Amino acid sequence: MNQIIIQTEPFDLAAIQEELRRENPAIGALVTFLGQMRDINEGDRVTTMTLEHYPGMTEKALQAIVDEANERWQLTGIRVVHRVGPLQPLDPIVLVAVASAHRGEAFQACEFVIDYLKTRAPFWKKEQTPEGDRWVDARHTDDQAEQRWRR
Amino acid sequence: MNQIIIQTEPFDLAAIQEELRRENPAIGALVTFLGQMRDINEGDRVTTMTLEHYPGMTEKALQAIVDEANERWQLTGIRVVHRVGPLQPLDPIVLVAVASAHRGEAFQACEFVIDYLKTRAPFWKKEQTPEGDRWVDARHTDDQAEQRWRR
Amino acid sequence: MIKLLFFARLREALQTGSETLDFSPELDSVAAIIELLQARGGIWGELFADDQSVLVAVNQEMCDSETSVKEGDEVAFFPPVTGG
Amino acid sequence: MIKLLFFARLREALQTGSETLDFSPELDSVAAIIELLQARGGIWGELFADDQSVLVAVNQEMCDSETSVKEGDEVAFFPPVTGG
Repeated sequence: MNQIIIQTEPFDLAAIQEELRRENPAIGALVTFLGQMRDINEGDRVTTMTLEHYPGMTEKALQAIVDEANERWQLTGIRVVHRVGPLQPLDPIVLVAVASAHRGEAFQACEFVIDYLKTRAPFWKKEQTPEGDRWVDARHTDDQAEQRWRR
Repeated sequence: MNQIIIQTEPFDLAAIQEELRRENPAIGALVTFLGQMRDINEGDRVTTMTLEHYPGMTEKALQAIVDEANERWQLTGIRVVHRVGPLQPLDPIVLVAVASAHRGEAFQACEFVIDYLKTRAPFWKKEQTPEGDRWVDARHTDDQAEQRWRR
Repeated sequence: MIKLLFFARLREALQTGSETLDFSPELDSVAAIIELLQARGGIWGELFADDQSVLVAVNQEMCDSETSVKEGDEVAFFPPVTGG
Repeated sequence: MIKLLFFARLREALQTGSETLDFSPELDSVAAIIELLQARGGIWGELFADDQSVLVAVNQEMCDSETSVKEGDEVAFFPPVTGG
Protein backbone atom coordinates (compact mmCIF):
# COMPACT_ATOMS: atom_id res chain seq x y z
CA MET A 1 0.00 0.00 0.00
CA ASN A 2 1.22 3.49 -0.79
CA GLN A 3 0.70 6.71 1.10
CA ILE A 4 1.65 10.33 0.41
CA ILE A 5 1.35 12.95 3.12
CA ILE A 6 2.16 16.68 3.16
CA GLN A 7 2.06 18.19 6.63
CA THR A 8 3.34 21.08 8.73
CA GLU A 9 3.71 18.98 11.91
CA PRO A 10 6.77 16.79 12.55
CA PHE A 11 6.32 13.18 11.42
CA ASP A 12 7.00 9.99 13.35
CA LEU A 13 9.77 8.19 11.45
CA ALA A 14 9.55 5.11 13.68
CA ALA A 15 5.78 4.69 13.43
CA ILE A 16 5.79 5.02 9.64
CA GLN A 17 8.56 2.43 9.19
CA GLU A 18 6.99 0.06 11.72
CA GLU A 19 3.61 0.18 10.03
CA LEU A 20 5.07 -0.33 6.56
CA ARG A 21 7.40 -3.20 7.44
CA ARG A 22 4.65 -5.13 9.27
CA GLU A 23 2.21 -4.82 6.39
CA ASN A 24 3.31 -8.03 4.70
CA PRO A 25 5.46 -10.95 5.90
CA ALA A 26 6.81 -11.25 2.33
CA ILE A 27 8.77 -8.02 2.92
CA GLY A 28 12.48 -8.76 3.21
CA ALA A 29 13.85 -5.24 2.77
CA LEU A 30 12.88 -1.77 3.91
CA VAL A 31 14.95 1.15 2.62
CA THR A 32 14.31 4.55 4.15
CA PHE A 33 15.61 7.94 3.10
CA LEU A 34 15.35 10.75 5.62
CA GLY A 35 16.24 14.26 4.50
CA GLN A 36 16.85 16.70 7.32
CA MET A 37 17.67 20.38 7.60
CA ARG A 38 21.35 21.24 7.83
CA ASP A 39 22.60 24.25 9.79
CA ILE A 40 24.99 25.24 7.01
CA ASN A 41 24.23 25.71 3.31
CA GLU A 42 26.72 27.00 0.75
CA GLY A 43 28.98 28.12 3.58
CA ASP A 44 26.41 30.16 5.48
CA ARG A 45 24.74 29.45 8.78
CA VAL A 46 21.03 28.83 8.34
CA THR A 47 18.88 29.47 11.38
CA THR A 48 15.44 28.65 9.98
CA MET A 49 13.96 27.47 6.72
CA THR A 50 10.47 27.88 5.35
CA LEU A 51 9.07 25.39 2.86
CA GLU A 52 6.40 26.55 0.45
CA HIS A 53 4.49 24.21 -1.86
CA TYR A 54 1.67 24.13 -4.41
CA PRO A 55 -1.22 22.37 -2.65
CA GLY A 56 -2.99 20.00 -5.00
CA MET A 57 -0.21 19.77 -7.53
CA THR A 58 2.23 18.50 -4.89
CA GLU A 59 0.09 15.46 -4.13
CA LYS A 60 -0.48 14.78 -7.86
CA ALA A 61 3.23 15.06 -8.68
CA LEU A 62 4.21 12.73 -5.83
CA GLN A 63 1.48 10.24 -6.79
CA ALA A 64 2.85 10.16 -10.35
CA ILE A 65 6.37 9.47 -9.03
CA VAL A 66 5.13 6.71 -6.70
CA ASP A 67 3.10 5.15 -9.53
CA GLU A 68 6.13 5.13 -11.79
CA ALA A 69 8.27 3.50 -9.08
CA ASN A 70 5.65 0.76 -8.74
CA GLU A 71 5.70 0.20 -12.49
CA ARG A 72 9.49 -0.06 -12.62
CA TRP A 73 10.08 -2.29 -9.58
CA GLN A 74 8.36 -5.08 -7.63
CA LEU A 75 7.45 -3.29 -4.40
CA THR A 76 5.06 -3.99 -1.56
CA GLY A 77 4.64 -0.43 -0.30
CA ILE A 78 5.88 3.17 -0.41
CA ARG A 79 5.49 6.03 2.05
CA VAL A 80 6.32 9.64 1.17
CA VAL A 81 5.96 12.28 3.88
CA HIS A 82 7.08 15.87 3.27
CA ARG A 83 6.92 18.73 5.71
CA VAL A 84 6.06 22.32 4.75
CA GLY A 85 6.20 25.55 6.74
CA PRO A 86 8.95 26.65 9.14
CA LEU A 87 11.79 24.23 9.99
CA GLN A 88 14.83 24.33 12.30
CA PRO A 89 18.24 22.67 11.83
CA LEU A 90 18.05 18.88 12.51
CA ASP A 91 14.31 18.85 11.71
CA PRO A 92 13.37 16.01 9.36
CA ILE A 93 12.08 17.47 6.06
CA VAL A 94 11.18 14.44 3.98
CA LEU A 95 10.83 10.71 4.41
CA VAL A 96 10.75 8.14 1.60
CA ALA A 97 10.32 4.54 2.76
CA VAL A 98 10.12 1.63 0.31
CA ALA A 99 9.38 -2.01 1.15
CA SER A 100 10.10 -4.95 -1.14
CA ALA A 101 10.84 -8.67 -1.01
CA HIS A 102 14.43 -7.95 -2.07
CA ARG A 103 16.86 -5.18 -1.22
CA GLY A 104 18.05 -4.23 -4.72
CA GLU A 105 14.59 -3.10 -5.78
CA ALA A 106 13.93 -1.26 -2.52
CA PHE A 107 17.21 0.69 -2.82
CA GLN A 108 16.63 1.64 -6.44
CA ALA A 109 13.00 2.65 -5.96
CA CYS A 110 13.78 4.72 -2.85
CA GLU A 111 16.55 6.67 -4.58
CA PHE A 112 14.37 7.09 -7.69
CA VAL A 113 11.51 8.59 -5.66
CA ILE A 114 13.68 11.13 -3.85
CA ASP A 115 15.62 12.03 -7.04
CA TYR A 116 12.37 12.68 -8.91
CA LEU A 117 10.83 14.50 -5.96
CA LYS A 118 13.80 16.89 -5.95
CA THR A 119 13.18 18.01 -9.54
CA ARG A 120 9.46 17.34 -10.14
CA ALA A 121 7.51 18.09 -6.97
CA PRO A 122 6.56 21.75 -6.38
CA PHE A 123 8.36 22.60 -3.14
CA TRP A 124 10.51 25.68 -2.57
CA LYS A 125 12.89 26.36 0.28
CA LYS A 126 13.58 29.80 1.70
CA GLU A 127 16.47 30.10 4.12
CA GLN A 128 16.78 32.56 6.97
CA THR A 129 20.45 33.38 7.51
CA PRO A 130 22.21 36.05 9.62
CA GLU A 131 22.68 37.96 6.31
CA GLY A 132 18.96 37.88 5.53
CA ASP A 133 16.41 35.68 3.78
CA ARG A 134 17.10 33.94 0.50
CA TRP A 135 15.38 31.45 -1.78
CA VAL A 136 17.42 28.29 -2.30
CA ASP A 137 18.55 27.81 -5.88
CA ALA A 138 17.89 24.57 -7.74
CA ARG A 139 20.99 22.37 -7.78
CA HIS A 140 22.61 21.11 -10.94
CA THR A 141 23.49 17.86 -9.13
CA ASP A 142 19.77 17.20 -8.60
CA ASP A 143 19.18 17.46 -12.34
CA GLN A 144 22.03 15.03 -12.93
CA ALA A 145 20.59 12.63 -10.36
CA GLU A 146 17.23 12.72 -12.12
CA GLN A 147 18.78 12.18 -15.58
CA ARG A 148 20.16 8.80 -14.51
CA TRP A 149 16.64 7.38 -14.33
CA ARG A 150 15.53 8.57 -17.79
CA ARG A 151 14.77 5.84 -20.27
CA MET B 1 30.95 8.00 14.55
CA ASN B 2 30.57 4.35 13.61
CA GLN B 3 29.18 1.46 15.61
CA ILE B 4 28.90 -2.27 14.94
CA ILE B 5 26.77 -4.46 17.18
CA ILE B 6 25.98 -8.20 17.10
CA GLN B 7 23.20 -9.20 19.47
CA THR B 8 20.57 -11.84 20.15
CA GLU B 9 17.99 -9.34 21.46
CA PRO B 10 15.76 -7.30 19.13
CA PHE B 11 17.18 -3.85 18.29
CA ASP B 12 15.48 -0.48 18.45
CA LEU B 13 15.38 0.83 14.87
CA ALA B 14 13.99 4.21 15.94
CA ALA B 15 16.53 4.86 18.71
CA ILE B 16 19.49 3.99 16.47
CA GLN B 17 18.34 6.30 13.67
CA GLU B 18 17.46 9.09 16.06
CA GLU B 19 20.86 8.98 17.74
CA LEU B 20 22.72 8.88 14.43
CA ARG B 21 20.81 11.69 12.72
CA ARG B 22 21.20 14.03 15.72
CA GLU B 23 24.94 13.50 15.94
CA ASN B 24 25.80 16.35 13.60
CA PRO B 25 23.75 19.27 12.22
CA ALA B 26 25.75 18.95 8.98
CA ILE B 27 23.86 15.71 8.24
CA GLY B 28 21.42 16.23 5.38
CA ALA B 29 20.67 12.60 4.53
CA LEU B 30 20.13 9.41 6.49
CA VAL B 31 19.67 6.20 4.49
CA THR B 32 18.62 3.11 6.41
CA PHE B 33 18.41 -0.48 5.23
CA LEU B 34 16.39 -2.89 7.34
CA GLY B 35 16.46 -6.59 6.47
CA GLN B 36 13.71 -8.63 8.05
CA MET B 37 12.73 -12.28 8.08
CA ARG B 38 10.23 -13.38 5.44
CA ASP B 39 7.71 -16.16 6.08
CA ILE B 40 8.36 -17.72 2.65
CA ASN B 41 11.70 -18.66 1.08
CA GLU B 42 12.11 -20.48 -2.23
CA GLY B 43 8.43 -21.34 -2.17
CA ASP B 44 8.34 -22.89 1.30
CA ARG B 45 6.82 -21.59 4.52
CA VAL B 46 9.49 -20.79 7.07
CA THR B 47 8.35 -20.82 10.69
CA THR B 48 11.62 -20.00 12.45
CA MET B 49 15.18 -19.18 11.48
CA THR B 50 18.38 -19.53 13.46
CA LEU B 51 21.37 -17.34 12.73
CA GLU B 52 24.82 -18.64 13.55
CA HIS B 53 27.97 -16.52 13.32
CA TYR B 54 31.71 -16.61 13.99
CA PRO B 55 32.22 -14.43 17.09
CA GLY B 56 35.31 -12.30 16.75
CA MET B 57 35.62 -12.60 13.00
CA THR B 58 32.14 -11.15 12.49
CA GLU B 59 33.08 -7.90 14.20
CA LYS B 60 36.40 -7.71 12.31
CA ALA B 61 34.75 -8.35 8.95
CA LEU B 62 32.08 -5.71 9.57
CA GLN B 63 34.67 -3.21 10.77
CA ALA B 64 36.65 -3.72 7.54
CA ILE B 65 33.51 -3.09 5.47
CA VAL B 66 32.62 0.05 7.45
CA ASP B 67 36.21 1.32 7.14
CA GLU B 68 36.14 0.81 3.39
CA ALA B 69 32.81 2.66 3.10
CA ASN B 70 34.33 5.59 4.98
CA GLU B 71 37.30 5.60 2.60
CA ARG B 72 35.11 5.59 -0.49
CA TRP B 73 32.52 8.18 0.53
CA GLN B 74 32.21 11.33 2.66
CA LEU B 75 30.10 10.10 5.56
CA THR B 76 29.37 11.36 9.04
CA GLY B 77 28.39 8.04 10.64
CA ILE B 78 27.45 4.39 10.11
CA ARG B 79 25.54 1.93 12.30
CA VAL B 80 25.48 -1.80 11.62
CA VAL B 81 23.40 -4.00 13.91
CA HIS B 82 22.94 -7.72 13.19
CA ARG B 83 20.92 -10.20 15.19
CA VAL B 84 21.95 -13.81 15.77
CA GLY B 85 20.07 -16.72 17.34
CA PRO B 86 16.41 -17.67 16.75
CA LEU B 87 14.17 -15.36 14.69
CA GLN B 88 10.50 -15.34 13.70
CA PRO B 89 8.88 -13.99 10.49
CA LEU B 90 8.75 -10.15 10.51
CA ASP B 91 11.66 -9.95 12.97
CA PRO B 92 14.30 -7.43 11.90
CA ILE B 93 17.58 -9.26 11.15
CA VAL B 94 19.96 -6.49 10.17
CA LEU B 95 20.10 -2.72 10.17
CA VAL B 96 22.55 -0.56 8.18
CA ALA B 97 22.15 3.19 8.71
CA VAL B 98 24.40 5.74 6.97
CA ALA B 99 24.44 9.49 7.54
CA SER B 100 26.02 12.03 5.18
CA ALA B 101 25.73 15.66 4.15
CA HIS B 102 24.31 14.54 0.78
CA ARG B 103 21.97 11.75 -0.22
CA GLY B 104 23.92 10.23 -3.12
CA GLU B 105 26.81 9.20 -0.87
CA ALA B 106 24.50 7.91 1.87
CA PHE B 107 22.59 5.71 -0.62
CA GLN B 108 25.74 4.29 -2.18
CA ALA B 109 27.51 3.61 1.10
CA CYS B 110 24.43 1.96 2.65
CA GLU B 111 23.96 -0.40 -0.29
CA PHE B 112 27.71 -1.10 -0.38
CA VAL B 113 27.77 -2.09 3.30
CA ILE B 114 24.83 -4.50 3.04
CA ASP B 115 26.10 -5.97 -0.26
CA TYR B 116 29.52 -6.66 1.26
CA LEU B 117 28.01 -7.93 4.52
CA LYS B 118 26.00 -10.49 2.52
CA THR B 119 29.13 -12.07 1.01
CA ARG B 120 31.93 -11.24 3.48
CA ALA B 121 30.57 -11.40 7.03
CA PRO B 122 30.43 -14.87 8.64
CA PHE B 123 26.72 -15.37 9.29
CA TRP B 124 24.74 -18.49 8.36
CA LYS B 125 20.98 -18.91 8.29
CA LYS B 126 19.21 -22.15 9.09
CA GLU B 127 15.51 -22.30 8.32
CA GLN B 128 12.91 -24.35 10.13
CA THR B 129 10.15 -25.33 7.67
CA PRO B 130 7.24 -27.80 7.96
CA GLU B 131 9.38 -30.20 5.87
CA GLY B 132 12.32 -29.97 8.29
CA ASP B 133 15.41 -27.87 8.94
CA ARG B 134 17.71 -26.66 6.17
CA TRP B 135 20.72 -24.42 5.81
CA VAL B 136 20.10 -21.50 3.46
CA ASP B 137 22.26 -21.61 0.33
CA ALA B 138 24.34 -18.63 -0.71
CA ARG B 139 22.65 -16.67 -3.48
CA HIS B 140 24.23 -15.98 -6.83
CA THR B 141 22.50 -12.58 -6.88
CA ASP B 142 24.41 -11.61 -3.72
CA ASP B 143 27.71 -12.36 -5.48
CA GLN B 144 26.59 -10.23 -8.41
CA ALA B 145 25.61 -7.40 -6.07
CA GLU B 146 29.06 -7.51 -4.47
CA GLN B 147 30.86 -7.58 -7.85
CA ARG B 148 29.42 -4.19 -8.77
CA TRP B 149 31.55 -2.52 -6.10
CA ARG B 150 34.85 -4.10 -7.12
CA ARG B 151 37.52 -1.74 -8.35
CA MET C 1 -11.83 32.54 -16.89
CA ILE C 2 -8.27 31.36 -16.39
CA LYS C 3 -6.77 31.15 -12.93
CA LEU C 4 -3.11 32.16 -12.67
CA LEU C 5 -0.95 31.13 -9.71
CA PHE C 6 2.53 32.33 -8.75
CA PHE C 7 4.83 30.64 -6.23
CA ALA C 8 7.97 31.27 -4.19
CA ARG C 9 10.41 33.84 -5.60
CA LEU C 10 7.86 34.80 -8.30
CA ARG C 11 5.02 35.27 -5.82
CA GLU C 12 7.20 37.52 -3.68
CA ALA C 13 8.57 39.59 -6.56
CA LEU C 14 5.14 40.07 -8.15
CA GLN C 15 3.59 40.70 -4.73
CA THR C 16 0.67 38.43 -5.60
CA GLY C 17 -0.03 34.71 -5.40
CA SER C 18 -2.91 34.58 -7.85
CA GLU C 19 -5.13 36.44 -10.29
CA THR C 20 -7.77 35.63 -12.87
CA LEU C 21 -7.79 36.40 -16.55
CA ASP C 22 -10.87 36.47 -18.78
CA PHE C 23 -10.48 33.72 -21.33
CA SER C 24 -10.35 34.79 -24.96
CA PRO C 25 -9.54 32.78 -28.11
CA GLU C 26 -6.14 34.52 -28.36
CA LEU C 27 -5.17 33.24 -24.90
CA ASP C 28 -5.19 29.63 -26.06
CA SER C 29 -1.64 28.64 -25.07
CA VAL C 30 0.89 29.04 -22.29
CA ALA C 31 3.02 31.06 -24.71
CA ALA C 32 0.17 33.54 -25.24
CA ILE C 33 -0.31 34.02 -21.51
CA ILE C 34 3.42 34.56 -20.98
CA GLU C 35 3.40 37.14 -23.76
CA LEU C 36 0.52 38.99 -22.07
CA LEU C 37 2.28 38.99 -18.68
CA GLN C 38 5.58 40.07 -20.22
CA ALA C 39 3.86 42.97 -21.97
CA ARG C 40 2.90 44.44 -18.61
CA GLY C 41 6.49 45.64 -18.35
CA GLY C 42 8.34 46.43 -15.13
CA ILE C 43 8.90 43.44 -12.85
CA TRP C 44 6.52 41.39 -15.05
CA GLY C 45 8.63 42.05 -18.09
CA GLU C 46 11.76 41.02 -16.24
CA LEU C 47 10.43 37.81 -14.66
CA PHE C 48 8.76 36.52 -17.80
CA ALA C 49 11.61 37.46 -20.15
CA ASP C 50 12.67 34.62 -22.48
CA ASP C 51 15.95 34.01 -20.64
CA GLN C 52 14.31 33.40 -17.25
CA SER C 53 13.86 29.83 -16.05
CA VAL C 54 10.22 29.86 -15.09
CA LEU C 55 8.40 26.53 -14.89
CA VAL C 56 4.75 26.21 -15.86
CA ALA C 57 2.01 23.80 -14.83
CA VAL C 58 -1.43 23.65 -16.44
CA ASN C 59 -4.07 22.06 -14.23
CA GLN C 60 -1.31 20.97 -11.85
CA GLU C 61 0.75 19.10 -14.43
CA MET C 62 4.16 20.32 -15.56
CA CYS C 63 4.09 21.49 -19.17
CA ASP C 64 5.87 23.78 -21.61
CA SER C 65 4.95 26.93 -23.51
CA GLU C 66 3.45 24.91 -26.39
CA THR C 67 0.72 23.56 -24.11
CA SER C 68 -2.76 24.76 -24.96
CA VAL C 69 -4.99 26.50 -22.44
CA LYS C 70 -8.77 26.56 -22.35
CA GLU C 71 -11.55 28.25 -20.36
CA GLY C 72 -11.47 27.18 -16.68
CA ASP C 73 -7.82 26.09 -16.62
CA GLU C 74 -5.43 26.71 -13.75
CA VAL C 75 -2.03 27.93 -14.94
CA ALA C 76 0.82 28.13 -12.42
CA PHE C 77 4.21 29.79 -12.77
CA PHE C 78 7.14 29.05 -10.46
CA PRO C 79 10.93 28.80 -10.22
CA PRO C 80 12.79 25.46 -10.43
CA VAL C 81 11.74 23.34 -7.45
CA THR C 82 13.97 22.85 -4.40
CA GLY C 83 12.16 20.49 -2.03
CA GLY C 84 13.25 17.29 -0.35
CA MET D 1 49.21 -25.83 18.28
CA ILE D 2 46.71 -24.81 15.61
CA LYS D 3 43.08 -24.22 16.49
CA LEU D 4 40.56 -25.42 13.89
CA LEU D 5 36.97 -24.12 13.85
CA PHE D 6 33.99 -25.39 11.84
CA PHE D 7 30.75 -23.52 11.33
CA ALA D 8 27.16 -24.05 10.16
CA ARG D 9 26.60 -26.97 7.76
CA LEU D 10 30.21 -28.12 8.27
CA ARG D 11 29.97 -28.05 12.06
CA GLU D 12 26.78 -30.11 11.94
CA ALA D 13 28.06 -32.66 9.43
CA LEU D 14 31.39 -33.11 11.25
CA GLN D 15 29.60 -33.17 14.62
CA THR D 16 32.23 -30.86 16.06
CA GLY D 17 32.78 -27.11 16.22
CA SER D 18 36.48 -27.12 16.98
CA GLU D 19 39.62 -29.17 17.50
CA THR D 20 43.32 -28.55 17.93
CA LEU D 21 46.18 -29.86 15.83
CA ASP D 22 49.79 -30.02 16.92
CA PHE D 23 51.76 -27.68 14.68
CA SER D 24 54.45 -29.27 12.54
CA PRO D 25 56.58 -27.81 9.74
CA GLU D 26 54.56 -29.79 7.16
CA LEU D 27 51.33 -28.08 8.31
CA ASP D 28 52.52 -24.68 7.14
CA SER D 29 49.64 -23.78 4.82
CA VAL D 30 45.85 -23.96 4.55
CA ALA D 31 46.31 -26.44 1.69
CA ALA D 32 48.32 -28.77 3.93
CA ILE D 33 45.63 -28.69 6.63
CA ILE D 34 42.90 -29.39 4.10
CA GLU D 35 44.92 -32.34 2.79
CA LEU D 36 45.23 -33.72 6.33
CA LEU D 37 41.48 -33.37 6.99
CA GLN D 38 40.57 -34.88 3.62
CA ALA D 39 42.84 -37.88 4.32
CA ARG D 40 40.67 -38.80 7.31
CA GLY D 41 38.17 -40.16 4.78
CA GLY D 42 34.44 -40.62 5.41
CA ILE D 43 32.52 -37.38 5.90
CA TRP D 44 35.86 -35.50 6.18
CA GLY D 45 36.92 -36.76 2.78
CA GLU D 46 33.60 -35.65 1.30
CA LEU D 47 33.41 -32.19 2.85
CA PHE D 48 37.00 -31.24 2.09
CA ALA D 49 37.03 -32.70 -1.43
CA ASP D 50 38.40 -30.29 -4.05
CA ASP D 51 34.99 -29.65 -5.63
CA GLN D 52 33.36 -28.45 -2.38
CA SER D 53 32.98 -24.74 -1.80
CA VAL D 54 34.47 -24.37 1.64
CA LEU D 55 35.64 -20.93 2.74
CA VAL D 56 38.67 -20.50 4.98
CA ALA D 57 39.71 -17.79 7.42
CA VAL D 58 43.09 -17.65 9.12
CA ASN D 59 43.10 -15.60 12.31
CA GLN D 60 39.61 -14.34 11.43
CA GLU D 61 40.52 -13.01 7.99
CA MET D 62 39.20 -14.60 4.79
CA CYS D 63 42.01 -16.27 2.86
CA ASP D 64 42.66 -18.99 0.32
CA SER D 65 44.49 -22.31 0.33
CA GLU D 66 47.84 -20.64 -0.51
CA THR D 67 47.80 -18.81 2.82
CA SER D 68 50.52 -19.88 5.21
CA VAL D 69 49.80 -21.10 8.73
CA LYS D 70 52.04 -20.90 11.78
CA GLU D 71 52.06 -22.11 15.39
CA GLY D 72 49.19 -20.54 17.38
CA ASP D 73 46.99 -19.67 14.40
CA GLU D 74 43.21 -20.02 14.33
CA VAL D 75 41.98 -21.61 11.09
CA ALA D 76 38.24 -21.65 10.42
CA PHE D 77 36.32 -23.56 7.75
CA PHE D 78 32.75 -22.71 6.76
CA PRO D 79 30.27 -22.69 3.88
CA PRO D 80 29.54 -19.51 1.83
CA VAL D 81 27.98 -16.95 4.15
CA THR D 82 24.24 -16.17 4.15
CA GLY D 83 23.66 -13.40 6.67
CA GLY D 84 21.90 -10.09 6.32
